[in-house]
Amino acid sequence: MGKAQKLVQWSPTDIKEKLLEKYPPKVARKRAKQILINEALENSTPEITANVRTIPGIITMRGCTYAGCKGVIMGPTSDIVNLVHGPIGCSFYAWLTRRNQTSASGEKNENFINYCMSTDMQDSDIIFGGEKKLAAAIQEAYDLFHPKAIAIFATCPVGLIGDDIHAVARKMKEKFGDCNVFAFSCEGYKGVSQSAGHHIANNQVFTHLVGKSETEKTDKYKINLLGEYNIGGDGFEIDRVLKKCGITNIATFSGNSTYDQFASANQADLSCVMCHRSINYVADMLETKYGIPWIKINFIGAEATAKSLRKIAAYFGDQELIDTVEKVIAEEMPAVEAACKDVLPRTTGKTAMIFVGGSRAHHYQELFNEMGMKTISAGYEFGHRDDYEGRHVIPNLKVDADSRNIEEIEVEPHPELYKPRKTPEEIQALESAGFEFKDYGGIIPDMEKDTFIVDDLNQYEAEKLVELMKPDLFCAGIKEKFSIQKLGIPMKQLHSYDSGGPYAGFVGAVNFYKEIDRLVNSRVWSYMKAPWQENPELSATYVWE
Amino acid sequence: MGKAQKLVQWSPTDIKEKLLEKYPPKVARKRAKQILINEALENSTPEITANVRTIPGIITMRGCTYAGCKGVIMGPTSDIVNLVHGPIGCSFYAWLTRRNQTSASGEKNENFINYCMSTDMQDSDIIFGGEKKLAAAIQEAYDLFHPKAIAIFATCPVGLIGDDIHAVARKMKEKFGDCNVFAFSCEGYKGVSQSAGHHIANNQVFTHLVGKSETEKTDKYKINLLGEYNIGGDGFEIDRVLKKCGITNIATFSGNSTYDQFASANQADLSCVMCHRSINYVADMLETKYGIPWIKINFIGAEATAKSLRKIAAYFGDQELIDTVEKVIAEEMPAVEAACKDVLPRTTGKTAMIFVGGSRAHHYQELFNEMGMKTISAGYEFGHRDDYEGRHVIPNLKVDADSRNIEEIEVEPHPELYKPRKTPEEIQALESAGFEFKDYGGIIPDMEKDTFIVDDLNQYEAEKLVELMKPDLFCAGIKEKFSIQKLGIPMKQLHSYDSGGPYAGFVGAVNFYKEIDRLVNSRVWSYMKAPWQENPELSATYVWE
Amino acid sequence: MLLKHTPEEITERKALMINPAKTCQPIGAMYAALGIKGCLPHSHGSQGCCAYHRSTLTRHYKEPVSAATSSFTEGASVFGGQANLLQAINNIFTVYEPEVIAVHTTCLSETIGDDLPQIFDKAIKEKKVPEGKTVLGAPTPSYVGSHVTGFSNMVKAMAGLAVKSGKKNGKVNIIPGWVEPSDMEEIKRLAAMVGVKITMFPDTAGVLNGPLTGEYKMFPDGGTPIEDIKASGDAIGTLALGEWCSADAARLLDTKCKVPCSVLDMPFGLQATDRFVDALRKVCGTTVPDEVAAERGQLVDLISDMHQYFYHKKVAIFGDPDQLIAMTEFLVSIDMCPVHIVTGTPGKKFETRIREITAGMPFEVNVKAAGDMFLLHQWIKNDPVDVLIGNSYGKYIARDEDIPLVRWGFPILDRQGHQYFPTVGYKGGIRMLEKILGVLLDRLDRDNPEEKFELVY
Amino acid sequence: MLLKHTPEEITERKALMINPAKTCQPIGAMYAALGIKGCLPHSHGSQGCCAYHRSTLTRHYKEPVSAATSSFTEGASVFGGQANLLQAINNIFTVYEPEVIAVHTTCLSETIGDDLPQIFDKAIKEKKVPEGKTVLGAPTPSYVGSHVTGFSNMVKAMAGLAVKSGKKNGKVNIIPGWVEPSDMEEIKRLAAMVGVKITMFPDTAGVLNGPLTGEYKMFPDGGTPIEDIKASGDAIGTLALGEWCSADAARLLDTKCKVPCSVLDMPFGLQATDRFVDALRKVCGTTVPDEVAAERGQLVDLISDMHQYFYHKKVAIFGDPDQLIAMTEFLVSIDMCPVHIVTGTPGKKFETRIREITAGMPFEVNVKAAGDMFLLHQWIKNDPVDVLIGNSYGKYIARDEDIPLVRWGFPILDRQGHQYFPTVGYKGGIRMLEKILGVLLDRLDRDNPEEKFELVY
Repeated sequence: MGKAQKLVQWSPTDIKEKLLEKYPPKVARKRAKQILINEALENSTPEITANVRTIPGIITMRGCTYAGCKGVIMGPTSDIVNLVHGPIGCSFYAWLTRRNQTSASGEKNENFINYCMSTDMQDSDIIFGGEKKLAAAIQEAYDLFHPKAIAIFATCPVGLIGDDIHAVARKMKEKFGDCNVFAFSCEGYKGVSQSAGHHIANNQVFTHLVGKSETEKTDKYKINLLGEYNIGGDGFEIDRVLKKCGITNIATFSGNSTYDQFASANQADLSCVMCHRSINYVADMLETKYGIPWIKINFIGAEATAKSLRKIAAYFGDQELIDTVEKVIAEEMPAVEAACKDVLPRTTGKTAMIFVGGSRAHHYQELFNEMGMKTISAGYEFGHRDDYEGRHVIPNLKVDADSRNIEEIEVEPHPELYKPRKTPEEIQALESAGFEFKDYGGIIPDMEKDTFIVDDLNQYEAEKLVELMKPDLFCAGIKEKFSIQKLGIPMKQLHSYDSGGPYAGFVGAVNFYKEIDRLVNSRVWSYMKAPWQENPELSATYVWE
Repeated sequence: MGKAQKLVQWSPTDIKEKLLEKYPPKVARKRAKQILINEALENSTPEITANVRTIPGIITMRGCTYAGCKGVIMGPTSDIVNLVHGPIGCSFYAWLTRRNQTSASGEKNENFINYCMSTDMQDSDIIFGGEKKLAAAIQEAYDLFHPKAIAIFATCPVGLIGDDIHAVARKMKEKFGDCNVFAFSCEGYKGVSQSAGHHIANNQVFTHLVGKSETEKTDKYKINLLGEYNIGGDGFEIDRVLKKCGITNIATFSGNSTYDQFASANQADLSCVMCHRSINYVADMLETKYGIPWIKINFIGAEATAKSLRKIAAYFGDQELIDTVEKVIAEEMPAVEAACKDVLPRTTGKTAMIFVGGSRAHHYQELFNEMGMKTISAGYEFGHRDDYEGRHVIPNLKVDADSRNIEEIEVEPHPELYKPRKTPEEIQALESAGFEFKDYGGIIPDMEKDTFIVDDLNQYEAEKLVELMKPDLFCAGIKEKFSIQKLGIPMKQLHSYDSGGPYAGFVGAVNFYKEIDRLVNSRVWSYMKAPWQENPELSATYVWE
Repeated sequence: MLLKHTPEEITERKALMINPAKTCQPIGAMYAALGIKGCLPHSHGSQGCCAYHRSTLTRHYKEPVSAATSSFTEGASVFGGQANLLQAINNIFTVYEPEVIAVHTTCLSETIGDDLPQIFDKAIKEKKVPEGKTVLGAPTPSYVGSHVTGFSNMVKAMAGLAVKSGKKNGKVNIIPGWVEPSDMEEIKRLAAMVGVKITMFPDTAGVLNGPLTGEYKMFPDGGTPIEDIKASGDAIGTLALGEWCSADAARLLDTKCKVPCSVLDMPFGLQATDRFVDALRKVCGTTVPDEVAAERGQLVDLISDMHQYFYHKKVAIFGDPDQLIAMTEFLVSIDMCPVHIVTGTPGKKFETRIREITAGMPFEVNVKAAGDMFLLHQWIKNDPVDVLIGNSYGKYIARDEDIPLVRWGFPILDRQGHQYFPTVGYKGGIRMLEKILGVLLDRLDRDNPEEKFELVY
Repeated sequence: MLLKHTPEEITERKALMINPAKTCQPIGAMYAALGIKGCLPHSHGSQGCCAYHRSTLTRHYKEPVSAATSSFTEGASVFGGQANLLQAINNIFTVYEPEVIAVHTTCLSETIGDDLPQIFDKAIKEKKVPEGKTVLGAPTPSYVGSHVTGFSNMVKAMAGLAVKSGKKNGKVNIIPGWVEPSDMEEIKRLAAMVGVKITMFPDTAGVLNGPLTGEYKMFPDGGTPIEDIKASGDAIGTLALGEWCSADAARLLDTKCKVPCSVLDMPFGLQATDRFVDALRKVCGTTVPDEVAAERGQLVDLISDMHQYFYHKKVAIFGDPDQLIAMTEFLVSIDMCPVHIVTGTPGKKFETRIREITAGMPFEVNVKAAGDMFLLHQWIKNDPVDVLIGNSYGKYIARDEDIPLVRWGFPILDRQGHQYFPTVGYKGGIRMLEKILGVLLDRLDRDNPEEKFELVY
């Protein structure tokens, strides 16, 4: 099917037209601004509309604010009890359904990841208010587990009925004394996507956790890794590589994280941002409040990993570190190159589409490039304009009603803990040597002319795109997986990685090459038609032996 | 089904008539002599015809001589390589299909039980003779396993084509020097049942193994246990009890046995015979050649077990042993009595039929009696008249053509190893005190008047008996199990115990009580009819809510 | 240990639910709606609900699950979701062209108090609903009952579409309750064998176990045609399978269209299937053919043949009320001992039914409605079992306690088969027994000492 | 260790077979004969053979298996078994009243040289065979071929009963080969769906998977009526499934009655089933209905959905040639790696077929006809696998090497299901995949470190 006629017979403008033609005018107008035919201009980047409301009735990939806050950001932390205040569903669906892995086995390590806790609100709670029940639930959780912290998450009805979860949290925190209790107003209806939830979560983590640790970190090269969620063990692989290089990862936000890591984040000397979307503002706050500079890095792709390591080494500027990093890269690359060499003959020239998250749709193009595969269309599920066009657009992003009600916290240098890691001169020197701080150019400049960039792609457009452009591989999430595969196009989940991973770092690259080779070359897709469907005609007489 | 009308509406003579009515006259005449209505006379026992040919075409329970020799007697020995000379089937079917258990785990213990070895005769071997292949196979087995002994078994064609397996065995034995090789002429067509195979096997064991051990056994109370095959772990339980009593079991023939046990059997001071049928002649030979007296014992049934232990103690006549035995019995019985008390209300008055083997059909009546169950019909698959009527008939058993060709070996006192264990005076004393040596009264005297005793019961008669006498339980083998159960009568295998056991000794009794309780009280048998079969009529209108 | 913080000692909890054995109403409504031919389920609330429900159903079936959402924003939450829903209805009929839109509410829209019927009227007035197309709605407040309640409410909404022409159509309505597509197929097969003409709704067979053909059908061939649902008002009667899942719809058909009904247990296991088949033949006065008796006899045969292996084995089981009631009866009927039984769905009636079924059994029974898996785990720690039966979340308990898990119920996220092979009916009973036997015998093969290792069972 | 004397080092064996992957002819003949309605199989030899075959079939099916024997004694072995067989025929027809007696020989009677046709003539002359009853016989020397050969020989003997009236009956003969009763049922179902009228022989459906009803039928309702077998000479053609099991019979029908034939692989897995269904529709010029395509599509869907879990997993498989050929093709087609393949049945053709099927695969293949499980075990020790597929004897290797065993083939003595659920056809393919996936995923659940433990697969 499809596979036969590979070439795209449609011009980009035709395609865009076809994507829009069936929509009601109002919808078409809106979507038109979120679908961009890349022009790949030299030094200006075309504008796209992003981080705007999903249109009711249009089947979106997006989730809600609660999902971004509880599911994505706070989910991966092992030793904080996550208590969801609301009807049971929200808590149930966020129960072990992301593949954020945690190395917290063993007697002494607390690990609440496998537990799902909820106040299971009933109608009486909706009518008379749920604060009492919430307080009681926090007490029961405390009595059962004696955790160092309890996080409360609000679900849709909570805001409406006016439960003051923060007051309850404060009250219980005081009552316990030895347990940090804090809450997140992450009702599902806030914002326009998970992105709002990331923001709410990160603000609270920054407010309630960062800087709360007494123990001093004395390691030599200390960094924070922001926006890495250890899906399929990505974080394990990155930590392996960093450790091998002699770099200490103080805190990952928030893959395989613990309470104490967050609390010590202020002690790092550099913040490295993986997922720009979900966390770049935390990097800014860390700099403002504690004087920690930040850089954008990317551990997806072997080359990108090497580049990121070199960048970190350059920042510390220490020859010993620079040498170790080069040694590590030299050790790791041969296996990567061998694996790549093996698959290239089978993957070169194949095409992919990527529609996920905030930064992955960008990062994973690195891996596909290494395999000789071209990304012909991509877009974010909950990205903002700066993720598409680069950070230079941030100053003139217009703040709409939906963004406005997501709290922006104002931070200023911390009286004791603020300490600039580099003098202005050092910074200057690095920059003039081409070193880029807090720089991110977005996805658009990295994509070829006439590729399609689509924000908040929906099911209808996805199906059309696949029909018209016939990619060899489509990447999105679980909801999209099987409608795409029904078309005979292999589909790779880049949220959960199906059951694969890690795909980050060097080992991850090898895993990814093999996985994509399996997908785009599987014979399964040749079985879709039965012989009697391929040759329906009946020869007059059956040929007997 | 059936269960409704429990009482037997048929007189014994009616029943016998019905069993025979459909047979051709010749068959009816023959079977009539093998079906006995017990008269339970005071001091004479009615005669039954047994150990005679099965009638061609009449579906029998019986197996062949090879099965009795390789399957039953030699199968349970762990450290002798059993090599079957013949087409593959005979070896395949005897492969792990009996539940003779073996405690030979661990590095140093040889255990060939789980292996199936055969010369896999091909037509060329049939035409040109199989001796060369047999020799080669023995060599290959020796090279692979270096066992202390290799046993060769002949299957049907071997005798016909005239392979001299004994000559090959002798030759290889000499060649190896450190490996005892011997053969069994146990072609399937010999004799009329497995019984002939037991005889052939035991004769060879006696000839080639017994007395071959150098190491002296110095224990105080040494016995042999003859005719115990450790099905379902019976032997394990018996050994546990004997050990607890301070009695040493030198050699079990042949459950959980080893080469060295057989080789040391001549050193025991008493032979205890469990299965009279399969091995009583070995007991005689052991007495004649080595001076070891023998007694009939029975470890099936808690009372029988106690009685047997006391009998052994009485034989040794040592107060210390007598006391220990009483102590052990006192320790073991409470658990047994408790279990029995629990099931009695549910088992009392139920009826059973038992058609197995040589002695089990007799022994297991002990257990049923303990449960308040009556055995209304029983018989042997391959018993002889003495198993039915008692050993007093042995002198006047007529030897027919089929028995004649089963080798009878003549033994005489061993020049060095013969040593009477008791003086004639001691024997005299014991006997006059009521102690019985080599005594077995057979099954008939132990069964009530008007019970049915049927030799070599066949499928047709089994079904008829069940139809007419409606027992609550039927005991036989795997071939019989499901035809009986189709009738809605639970069926217990007393060859393999299904997957149960041990049923011997004290623990075994408890197991058996529970198992029979499960079978005769299972609700499964009440599910055989669907509601629409029980009430086929349709009420005019269905009763809605 | 995966659940190392779960203590053996059981303390009472009044406010905190841990490791739920239920989820919320809307997903049940969505699953039910997928059983209508050409229907697009619509979630009236924040877009997260819809995303979560679609994801869970997709993981369970490994099939595309389409559903739309009103994508509430803060504004909608304050001013009500009417505008969103009207816009959604228009967009859906324009872009996806379903025959039916089945709307269910959420905790959000229920708390706000959106009035679906009134919004539907408006949509129709504003010509947002094309001629001949249907919109139906079910209130499914997440803070009441469970996913089972939501399923029941949507099925009841379907029954609400029924009309009475006055002329009986000679068919029997079967409301199967929340069972798998394969189960729905099997129920239809059994009814056909007994010679009964039926209308079954919902029917997810062919919807959530579809083929791979290279073609993507947003609306697969399966599902109950909306006309049939509307015609269910002319049926001679309704057999509702499961008090929790199906009774409300059946009783509505009775009150609304005078279609008499009878509420049966779901046909899991021997007796429940017997009652179902017997009801079928009595309702229509047909004769049960020998083929059905033969299938039944095979199940009874298997029970008798392997009885010794499951006799008095202890079972812990969790899931939904209707399923648990029938399965517990089955387990008891074959002399197994279901000692711990938990459903997250509230309803004292559940505990009463279980007590009745296990009355006089030679074992203690722990049973709880509105319970959770944390409690179940604690019960197991205090009184270990031989088999655990339930959804995929049971695997965490299974691994920690080294108990084999037989996956049965919803959701099953880590194995395949449930969508293809039924566990209802006699054949389904054989499949369940095969699975239970399998895990029990696997343990014997794993744990028996070498001298007790068996070739034959 | 259960098989602790099995060395890793492989030495050549010329004379000694250890742990066979086959047994002897007569049991195959007995199984085939049970597929004739009202037939009593008869073993012409010592009574032990019959006892062994009945026991093995009974353990495999947990069903009564009736068969008679000539009960040779030493005398008979010297003077020939004619008297015994004549007596047996008379007794059988008198006491058990079967429609048919199907006699097979043994190594004993073959070595003696008993001549069945001549004995049958005598029996008929002596009026030992009642009017309208049938006696047929097959030579099944145990020292030639294997149980598969015996099956084939008995099926050939059935074909030998075929007569040609000159008038075609519009039916297609299907010779299914040695498959389970459930498989035979499924083959009939598929043929019916494609709209092809068939005569299938043998047919053990309903014979060896019977119900428990309180009634014992020595001759169950199932089986191919002897008249149909005789009428197979008027068929328009024969589809023989499996070269080893079914080809001889098909070719005899061709030479004897001019019924053309085509030998196909057994319909295990996707492609083999495709070829079977395609042959069916071509033979009769029918159209394959969408239901069949849908079942097929479900299998393809499952393969695509779970591909990542069985991709490049190594398999060791043992059994009978026809089954192994089709299953190996299936495993290869879904990107699994069958690396060790053993049948005990001789035939170089087998190794050639396997080499063809695995040609160009990215893995080394060990394949042997007339091999044994001792060798298979040694291969596994040298190159471990992820899954072992074969009969119950595989469990000893499975436990020693800690490899999961998927029970498939003959005999299965320790599990249930094979007699109820087919592994042929598309549905059978789904069942096989479900089982293979099950054991693979069970290992992940067992062996993954806690941080890699997965809820969702």
